[in-house]
Amino acid sequence: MEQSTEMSGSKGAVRRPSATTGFWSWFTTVDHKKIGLMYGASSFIFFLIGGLEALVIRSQLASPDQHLVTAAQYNQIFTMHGLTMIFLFVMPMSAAFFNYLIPLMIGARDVAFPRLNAYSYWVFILGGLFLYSSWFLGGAPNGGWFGYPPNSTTDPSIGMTFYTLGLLITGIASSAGAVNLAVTIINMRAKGMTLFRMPIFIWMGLVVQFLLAFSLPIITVALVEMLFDRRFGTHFFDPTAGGDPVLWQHLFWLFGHPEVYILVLPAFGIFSEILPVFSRKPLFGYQFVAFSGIAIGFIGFGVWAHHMFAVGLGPVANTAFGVSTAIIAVPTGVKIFNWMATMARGDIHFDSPMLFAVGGIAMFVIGGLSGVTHSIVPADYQQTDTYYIVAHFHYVLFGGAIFGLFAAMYYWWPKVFGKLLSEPLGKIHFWLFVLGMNLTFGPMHILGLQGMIRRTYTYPATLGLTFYNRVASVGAFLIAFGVLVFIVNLVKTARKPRGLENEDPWDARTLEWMTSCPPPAHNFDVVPEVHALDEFWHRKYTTDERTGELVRIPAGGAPDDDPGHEASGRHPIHLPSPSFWPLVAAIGLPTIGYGILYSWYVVGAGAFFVLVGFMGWALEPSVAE
Amino acid sequence: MADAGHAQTELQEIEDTHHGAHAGHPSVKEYIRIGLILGFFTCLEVAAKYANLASATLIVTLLGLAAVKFVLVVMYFMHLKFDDRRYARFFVMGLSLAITLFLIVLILFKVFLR
Amino acid sequence: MADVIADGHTAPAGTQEHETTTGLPSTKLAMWIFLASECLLFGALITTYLLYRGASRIGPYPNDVFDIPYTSVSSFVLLASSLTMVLAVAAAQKADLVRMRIWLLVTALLGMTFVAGQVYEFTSFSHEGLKLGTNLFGTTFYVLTGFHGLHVTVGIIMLLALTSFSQAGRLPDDGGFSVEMIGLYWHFVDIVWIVIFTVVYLIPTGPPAVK
Amino acid sequence: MRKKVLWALGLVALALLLASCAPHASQDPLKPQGQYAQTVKNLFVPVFWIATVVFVLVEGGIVFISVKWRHRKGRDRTPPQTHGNTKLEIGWTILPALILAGVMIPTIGTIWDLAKPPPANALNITVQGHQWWWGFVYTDSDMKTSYDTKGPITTGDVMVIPTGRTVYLSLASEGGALNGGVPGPNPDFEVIHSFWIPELAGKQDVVPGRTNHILMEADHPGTYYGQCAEFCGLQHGKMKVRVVALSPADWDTWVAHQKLPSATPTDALAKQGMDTFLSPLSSGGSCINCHTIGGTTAGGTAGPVLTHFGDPTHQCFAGCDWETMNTDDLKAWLRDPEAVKEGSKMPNYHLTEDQINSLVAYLESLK
Ligand code: HEA
Ligand code: HEA
Ligand code: HEC
Ligand code: CUA
Ligand SMILES: [Cu+2]
Repeated sequence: MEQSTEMSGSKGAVRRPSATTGFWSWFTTVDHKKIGLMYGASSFIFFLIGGLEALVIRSQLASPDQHLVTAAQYNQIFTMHGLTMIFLFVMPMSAAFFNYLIPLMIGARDVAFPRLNAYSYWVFILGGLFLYSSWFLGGAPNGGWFGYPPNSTTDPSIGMTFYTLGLLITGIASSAGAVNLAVTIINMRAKGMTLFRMPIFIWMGLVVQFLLAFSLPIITVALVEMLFDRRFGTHFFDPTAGGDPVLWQHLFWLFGHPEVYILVLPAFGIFSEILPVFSRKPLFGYQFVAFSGIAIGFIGFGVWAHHMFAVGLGPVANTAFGVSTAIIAVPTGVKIFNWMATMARGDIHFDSPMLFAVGGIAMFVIGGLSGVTHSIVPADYQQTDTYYIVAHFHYVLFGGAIFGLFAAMYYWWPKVFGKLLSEPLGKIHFWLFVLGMNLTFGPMHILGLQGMIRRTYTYPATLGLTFYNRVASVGAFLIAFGVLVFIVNLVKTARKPRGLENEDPWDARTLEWMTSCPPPAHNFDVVPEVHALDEFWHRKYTTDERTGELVRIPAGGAPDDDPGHEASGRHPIHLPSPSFWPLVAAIGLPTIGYGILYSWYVVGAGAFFVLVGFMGWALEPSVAE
Repeated sequence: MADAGHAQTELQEIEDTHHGAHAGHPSVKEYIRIGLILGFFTCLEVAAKYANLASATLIVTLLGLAAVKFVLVVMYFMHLKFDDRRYARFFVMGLSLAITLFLIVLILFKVFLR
Repeated sequence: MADVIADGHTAPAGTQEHETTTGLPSTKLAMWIFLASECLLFGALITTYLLYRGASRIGPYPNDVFDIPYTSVSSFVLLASSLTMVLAVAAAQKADLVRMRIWLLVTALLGMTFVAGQVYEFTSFSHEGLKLGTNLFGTTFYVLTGFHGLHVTVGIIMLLALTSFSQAGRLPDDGGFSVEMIGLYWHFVDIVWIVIFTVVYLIPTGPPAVK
Repeated sequence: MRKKVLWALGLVALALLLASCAPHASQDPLKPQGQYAQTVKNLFVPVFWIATVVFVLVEGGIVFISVKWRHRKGRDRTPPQTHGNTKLEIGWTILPALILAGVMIPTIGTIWDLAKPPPANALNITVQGHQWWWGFVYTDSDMKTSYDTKGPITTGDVMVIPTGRTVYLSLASEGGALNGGVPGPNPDFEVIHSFWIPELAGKQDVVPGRTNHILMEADHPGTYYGQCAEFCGLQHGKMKVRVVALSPADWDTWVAHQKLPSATPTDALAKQGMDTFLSPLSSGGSCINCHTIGGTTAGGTAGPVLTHFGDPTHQCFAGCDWETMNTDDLKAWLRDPEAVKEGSKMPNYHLTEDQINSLVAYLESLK
């Protein structure tokens, strides 16, 4: 960086932040690990909020004809529950793990664009807060998470305008993150880390980033069109002027279906990391698992209209989309069977991460199978928009994505914080989750098949739906109890002194365990050179030529542990320096959002922030002197 | 999954550090020539518009000309022809996905039957 | 930032212009992935326009307001800006900074001419009674071309910033790489216009659907 | 003639009373009461069992593996380091594909079956979705009324059909038919609904600007419940509907009666109610702005048709509490629609108790 001498002078009125510790350093950090932590903490809080909303839903529905909340409040609550869980919890929590782990698992010092990474985070959290501020500014979004117009374009309350703007803002965060992480995976791998030596978690990360990069622009357009309809009198979805509301449905689900794989593929990656470690066997059919992930990504773009079977697209379209939807079960099945084969004949240790992984797979299969019954188009004429669908997607989302994310928390907690979470509490948490989710979402299958529609704020006593609704409500509180146990676990663990007896507590297989817990700012003192899939494992174990038995290599004897080879040139490592420009540029976006709602002057102010932020950013070298 | 092996070599190419890079950029003269061709095609387009062609012929001509212009800019001005093929691969992925998906959407709306 | 003494064979994070796994500069890779994703953005907008072609229930209709010769000139201007942009890149690669800045400025000026032309077009359409909310044509036309215009505007800001940064000597490697990146963006915006010009202006819309 | 009709209606009422003794109202798609719903069930049930078998095998496999190969204390075993088995993996790629292919064949058949054009003798009804009630227009040429402009028979909230005959529903959300076929923007029903009578047919969305169709048939006389299934705003949860299927004989009587204009009240209170209904209210506005009562000057279209409000098939009205339709509920509705159904499009006119009593008397006299 020759030019840095020239540039780093006293240019600009503000001094560049340099602190990397302390409260304010969090606002300027560009360290992927800190950003990952901030993603994790923020999205966990959103999970609690989204969960509280779910508890209100379940309390309202615990008995027929209840008036705990009004219809108007209920509609806001279920919409915000869906939006929160999907856009403010599962997506950013996956981003948290991707951020923290991708560089560590591929042997990089940071992501490709550290400041863009910080920008993504700030845009996400400000977008989330923007969305939530609607509660205090005239009402939260109330048109359902897929916000079908014309209902959502004609609704008089301000909520759905917040919906369009809020999702546009968080969408910008995800798009920026997607490009960044994709490039990181493609371009920042350690020496020897070929594509087919990458952990499956990284593979799934790559697929997810491409799904994001190609699906978010579509919903961006849809949201802009809806925003214009609501705010500037256009007629995109206005049937009185010849507009067609079905256009929204296509654009939304063109995004929406890839989105559900965006939600679940990270969990698939997590399962694929955890199972081999705790079965002490390599992943069965690594290539099949990687390719099935890619296949899911591709096919996932061709099934969107299965959310629209009852819209009247005609028998040709319904046939085509029914078939393509069924096909997607094939690559998913490949994954399930490969996971089972990974465990088979293994030496399975059921620590908490493994419990959540295996439990998650078991629950996901239920949701997947009900998904296949939706692809039976005529059957879906009966099922769609009932609690049967609600059951389906909570099994895949809660069973798949949430179990996966909690498995990841238990698994990588020692990596991130240098402390193990309590095992007994973890097991209680697990069983509460399994029991709770089956009690909650299992009966919803029956409710749906008995004709209970979704998004209803109440139901009559005479329809015979009371019993199973009550069971579901009890189950929801069991889940909540499980979450509380987890929080207790966090608090107890936080009180423990830092330090692991063994920096490799699970006898793991991948690169992130080759550095200290927590890792230093620069990740690796010596970036390892990779020779095989499961590099770390192969440095620890070798197979005995004669017996075929695994033999532990005595410490220090790893084939590549030749200091002269790897640690040759001892140069200083330049890490990217903190910067507050990403935050400045990010603040501009919600400002523009409020401006569109209230005043053009505020839009101007927001645009100014964005401009200043990016100018400052452009002029600032990524590594300060 | 049958051609997994093939796909793997395709993917493996992403590894390759040393192929197809920077095989000489076009000269300024060449740029200007492309620019002139582009201008000429634009004239053709406008001329076609006023040439009283049958509607179908006109549409096909116009789309054809636009496609040629598009490709020329991408290949020469954006250097895809000379640059590493992997850039092209990513771009084409997005472009072809867009074309396929939105064609399907328009077909679902029976736009081409109107 | 702490200098850690250790092995340094990997490039410092964030300075992607150094050695990468693929040998491709990260910024350029990111730019191409971004442009790929922009294809879907404009694809969706153009699809909306095509879907509603001829679906307006009341006028003005395209034939009432379009001034094809005028817009053809604008299109030439934008096309020319692509040429000047590529000349700027060529100059930058020859480290001919003066030429580079001149071509960048010319590109920005052409871009501004285009945007000004668009603003003029919008106002004259609006005087002829075509407002954003008048009918589906107004709705889809303004949002599609407006989105494109916004992209051009962002490009102009980047070009101007680039020129002044270069003047101030604050660009790494004389700016060649940044010029190339912004060039890619600029050309992309140009090819989008190629499609829009054809699809929106040239392909006839026919009489309004009788509904 | 008129007497005969009334007689028949009395019988129908009795039959319905008996029917309503059924323990539960139900809207259960797995209890189909007509051929079209049956077709769907016939498809769903086998698929469900196939899924169950897959479920048992896969979950059983997971449990079995978890138990069999779990780590046991004191038994340190190094598992075989298998990396995969291509044959096996291809096997479990193909097997599910075969199962799915097997399932998709009847699925596709059924899709096309349900998309067939209706039989020639089908009864045509246009269903209109409104926020948050349903309107039904009987569009066949032999279903014209005998009064006013001789428009089609029209009902609100309750759709009456004959048993054993296919009903071909056209789902409209643009109100064309009500306005004499002229598509006029009617802001009241411009959102998407979904019409669903689970025991008679699967659902289809009611999309503004499009016309979807449902084939429906009821085997037995009875009342079949349904609900709007697509989220359509505040009271989506209470946008209910019911279908009353009558035996062919009862059906003919019902049709004959519907063709007649509303009964003119004889009772003094009801007469007073009619007056209130037809004249402007002191608080401004008038019932006739929104409601139609055939044979009177009431011709509004923003609310349900009330011509035969007191007809025994019309057991339920928009604001009533699910099941019952008694005088008290009706009074509560007129007193304050908002209190009964938050956000309802019918305003509160702050009617006096006297006005309410007379209106109820009038409405109930509209047999
Ligand atoms: C994590 C998210 C996620 C995932 C992974 C899936 C996975 C699938 N989904 Fe789901 N889906 C949602 C989230 C998800 N879905 C959401 C949120 C909605 C509702 C949106 C809304 O309306 O609000 C929805 C709605 C939805 C619908 C629309 C229903 C309706 O509204 O009418 C359909 C229809 O086909 C469907 C199908 C499927 C299918 C076929 C799969 C498949 O990918 C499943 C594949 C997996 C398996 C099949 C199990 C494992 C396989 C085997 C063990 C092999 C053997 C199996 C066989 C031989 C069958 N989903
Ligand atoms: C990842 C996604 C996700 C997750 C995890 C969940 C989790 C849950 N969901 Fe959610 N749900 C959706 C995504 C998700 N949901 C979506 C997309 C919809 C559709 C929305 C729409 O129709 O538009 C939906 C709709 C939906 C409905 C249907 C509403 C309707 O149609 O009317 C219901 C009804 O029961 C429901 C219930 C639940 C429950 C009980 C949980 C539970 O699992 C929640 C468990 C969590 C907790 C219970 C939190 C614990 C909190 C505490 C213990 C408090 C501690 C507090 C502090 C310390 C401050 N959900
Ligand atoms: C502004 C329009 C409007 C006016 C004026 C109006 N109503 Fe209504 N009415 C409605 C609507 C809309 C409904 C359906 C409400 C719903 O289900 O959400 C309705 C429902 C009803 C019903 C239930 C009918 C059924 O079959 O479901 C009755 C009875 C009724 N109104 C009587 C009256 C009377 C009496 C008056 C005059 C005092 C009146 N309405 C004035 C709009 C109106
Ligand atoms: Cu109408 Cu829901
Ligand atoms: Cu889907």
